[in-house]
Amino acid sequence: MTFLAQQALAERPFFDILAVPPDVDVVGAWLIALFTLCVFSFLYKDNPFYKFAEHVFVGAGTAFFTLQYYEEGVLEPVIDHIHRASGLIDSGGLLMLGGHGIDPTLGIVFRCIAAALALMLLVRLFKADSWAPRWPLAIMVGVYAALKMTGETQAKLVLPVKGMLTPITNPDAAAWSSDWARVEDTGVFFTIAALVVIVGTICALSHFIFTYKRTPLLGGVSRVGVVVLMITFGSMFGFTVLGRIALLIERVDSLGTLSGNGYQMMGTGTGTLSVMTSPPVLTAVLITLVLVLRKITGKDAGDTAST
Amino acid sequence: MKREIPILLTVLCGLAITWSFFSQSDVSKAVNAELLAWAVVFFSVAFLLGIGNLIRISLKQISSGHRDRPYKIVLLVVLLGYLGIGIAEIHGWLAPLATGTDPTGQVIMSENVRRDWIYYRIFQPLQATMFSLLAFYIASAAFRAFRARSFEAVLLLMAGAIVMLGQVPLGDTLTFDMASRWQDFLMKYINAAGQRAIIMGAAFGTLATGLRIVLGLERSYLSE
Amino acid sequence: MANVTDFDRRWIFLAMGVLVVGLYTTGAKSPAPQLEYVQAYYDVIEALPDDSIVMLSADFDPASAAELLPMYQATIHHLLRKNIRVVNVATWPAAPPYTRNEFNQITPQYGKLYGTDWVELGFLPGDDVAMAQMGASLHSAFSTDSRENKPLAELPLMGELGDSLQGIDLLITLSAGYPGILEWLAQVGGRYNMTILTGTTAVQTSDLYAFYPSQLAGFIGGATGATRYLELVSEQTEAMVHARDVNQNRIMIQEWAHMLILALIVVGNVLYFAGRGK
Amino acid sequence: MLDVAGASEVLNGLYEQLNPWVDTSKLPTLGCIIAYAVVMFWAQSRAKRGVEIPIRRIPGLDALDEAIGRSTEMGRPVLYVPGIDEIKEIQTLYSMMILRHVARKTAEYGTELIVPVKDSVVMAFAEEAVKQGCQDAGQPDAFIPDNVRYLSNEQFAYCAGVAGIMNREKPAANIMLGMFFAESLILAETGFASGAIQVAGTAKQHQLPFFVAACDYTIIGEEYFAVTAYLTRDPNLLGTIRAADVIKIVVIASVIVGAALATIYVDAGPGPNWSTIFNRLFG
Repeated sequence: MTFLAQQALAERPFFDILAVPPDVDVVGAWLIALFTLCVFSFLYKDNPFYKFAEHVFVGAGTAFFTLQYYEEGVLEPVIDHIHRASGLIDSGGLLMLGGHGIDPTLGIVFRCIAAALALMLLVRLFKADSWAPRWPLAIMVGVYAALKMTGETQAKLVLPVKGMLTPITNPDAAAWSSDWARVEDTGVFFTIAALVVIVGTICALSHFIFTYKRTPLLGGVSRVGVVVLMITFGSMFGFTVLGRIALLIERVDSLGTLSGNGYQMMGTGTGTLSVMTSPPVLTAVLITLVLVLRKITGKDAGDTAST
Repeated sequence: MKREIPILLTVLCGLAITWSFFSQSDVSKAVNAELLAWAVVFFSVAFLLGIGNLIRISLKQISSGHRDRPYKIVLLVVLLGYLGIGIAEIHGWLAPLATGTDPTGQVIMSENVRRDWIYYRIFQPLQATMFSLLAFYIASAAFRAFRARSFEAVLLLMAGAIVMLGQVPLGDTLTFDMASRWQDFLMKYINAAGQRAIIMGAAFGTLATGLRIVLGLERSYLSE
Repeated sequence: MANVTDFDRRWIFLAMGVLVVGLYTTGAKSPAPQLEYVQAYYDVIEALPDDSIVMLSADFDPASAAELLPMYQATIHHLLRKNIRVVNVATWPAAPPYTRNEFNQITPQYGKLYGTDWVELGFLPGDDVAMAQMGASLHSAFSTDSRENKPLAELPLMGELGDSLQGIDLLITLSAGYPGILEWLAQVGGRYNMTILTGTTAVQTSDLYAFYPSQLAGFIGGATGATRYLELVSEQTEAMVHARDVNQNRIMIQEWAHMLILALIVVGNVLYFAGRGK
Repeated sequence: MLDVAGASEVLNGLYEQLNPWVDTSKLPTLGCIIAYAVVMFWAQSRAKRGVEIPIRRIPGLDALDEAIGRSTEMGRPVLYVPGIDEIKEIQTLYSMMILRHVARKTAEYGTELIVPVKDSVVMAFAEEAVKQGCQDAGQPDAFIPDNVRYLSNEQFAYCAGVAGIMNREKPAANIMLGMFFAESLILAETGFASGAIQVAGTAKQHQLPFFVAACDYTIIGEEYFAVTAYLTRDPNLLGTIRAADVIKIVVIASVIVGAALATIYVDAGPGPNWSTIFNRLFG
């Protein structure tokens, strides 16, 4: 192993705490290849490699998020805030709050109340059905509900309507162009497009009118609405394909950069030996071998097929 | 009292936030800012409670000799190990390391290097790969399940196809540069119309729930 | 094949895998299509005067970094080349490692100083609440910056900016879902009447047409949009040329993968209806 | 007859008056919220007094009964997937209401009902809903506790578990109602491949394309809430739906009027005209 390590060291640091992508250290390269391929092995069927990767993922993810919420959501708004406010008391400054300076002592008092209420949440750990956690919970729910109610009514209801109060004719554009490539710039096209948007929105909205009698008019309009909605879903569908495949390509790309670039155990460049001993390829071979062996020995009976 | 006080708190905070949305007064802005800061703290602490649950469940499965016992041990080791390192870094028990120098030649110290090392070598590849699996599932679903059985499905698949073609140069070449123009028309006009209807629908839902909560009529969140 | 649904899907997995890996090894490239909304995104930033202040929010995680990280890097290059000052924040807990890493790597290339040319306020929990709080009071939202743990007032840029978003000329969010662009529009865009740009995952892209251009000045959607933006930025920025090439190679793979999907849909339907015909 | 100048005078004066108290650019939002609230409470009180608020039939709803009937004929179970979100998600809560209705039907027909869940709290709610449904049908012993199953708390593990049920126990009907994420694609595909009749519904728009493409009937967006209201006749829900309908009609009218005015005054010079006045009403 020492020999292999030295081979790698020739080009890459074997372990470097400061190395960040795209130039990770050799240990990192092997970890990345291992975990990536463990997850891909799920495509064959649920298996110990995937289970391992999945549990590492849950563990690492939970730990990482916990650290983030602890540092930015508890230490900073409580400890750092109070610390800063007490600093302002000494310097006799005001604590800025919504563009409005307040007495820092007051700020400290407020934040201590918040901390106390936050502690009431923790009571749940010891007593499941305690009344205490309900107080902070109630405040949180109230704040969220009010924020979403006001903000989203304006941004998703009022402003989109306002955005549609535009003319359906464009006097500045030439009425029609014989040049097929420039049709989109003509006044006729502008009007058609504007009408499509307005009629389309009205029809789609009418499809979601439920509590009024289905007159032939409403029925017909809502039928057009279905067409509009289906084309909308279709475009989402197309874009979703675009997105999912992009994720896969990126993973392949990142594995590709690890097959070579000094991460391989032996050889250099694109020689067979060097490629075969590169993190992704070697790991893939090993995982495949183990899965094949499990199949032969019938040990994989417990795994559920991925289909 | 067990229910009245929380509901009172909800209504008061809800009204305060709503008021500050419409009002011009400095006081309302200050109250707004402070309440939001409170909500951030509660939000975070509530999240931290979740980890307690995870640990408890995992420990139970380990002690009860659950079939996945070894994996649960792995989970706990990773979780607690990462947590330990992170907390040590946050509180400076592990010294910050120099990550480089800025243009003035001043050394840049970072307290996150160990956390980021693990992040980039374990969490990042795992999460990215988990979601890249969907590329394969969408392919097999395309072959085995996406059927033009109804008028709706036909429309949907055709629109999807046009977008898939219109988004890439090859699709344009194959359709004599029509795909991207059709796509533009679908997206900019028809899709925009459909999206407005859907988004307004979502807004109505938020508005209804929000109103009921702010006015203290919705109490289901207090039940559990 | 009696019934298409009896077919073991893993052959399709294999086909997709072989296609992508095979094409990747060729290293061929395709340009991205012309996209009006990407041009709009680019033009809005181009139109900003020197020393404008932009708030750049990283609202994504590794699951969507494939699409959003290239946009994020290109946007940072674009802003710094234009001598625009950047306030960098995040509403997704898994974003800060990216923001730290990218800014540490890119700012020195432009000789930008921390505190005067850019600041890192880091992650703020609370989703919608976090956004609303940044709008309401930056100084109470972030007691300290996340790089040097100093009170904001001690950072020249934040001192100049003051407590409100009034001084911010433009908000850019790289948005992967909830919380993201829709929440920014609701909590900051409409409320403080702020100009917003966004780069989003492909999945979210079609939603944005409901807001463009009246509420959203421009956007970048998915990998194709990212590549198009990289093409625009790399015209001025040598450092982005390699990234552009990498992404054009991805577009080449992407377009054939689309063809595979389309072929699978067609063949699947033909076999299905043929089988039903019998 | 009020002329343009007069109208804009009045509007400006009004905004002047209100400005110290209210941010006038947000008045339309305030108006919208108040209008919605008024209609909602009015409709709710009427519904509570038993005044009939009609709800149009939703195709997906008939499909529910059809699907259950089919599995009864084939003597195979019905699979009900309540989405993967927690109970605090409103869609999950409504899914529980629909589950109760489905459980009643299956109990009446004597068909087995399998409910896999991803969240332990949802599990309790689901058990309660199924139990209730069986009692509604007068068949309390039709409730089989083992058929409400907690599979896993991990998205893809849960997904694999449900796929396993679809392949092994071959339910003749898959009903997927609630909040779905990326797994919707895999569930819909596996269900289709297993040859079951599939009814899906969610208000999560990004998952709808897959349901439409791979399921026999899909309940899209707001229809999901309408279905719940139709089944439960819950006055509060009826009220909110009626209120939304009223606002929609207002929106449609405003768009028509506004666009028409804007077109009429398209090359009108600066200064107020009916179009600008109308637009100001929207902030």
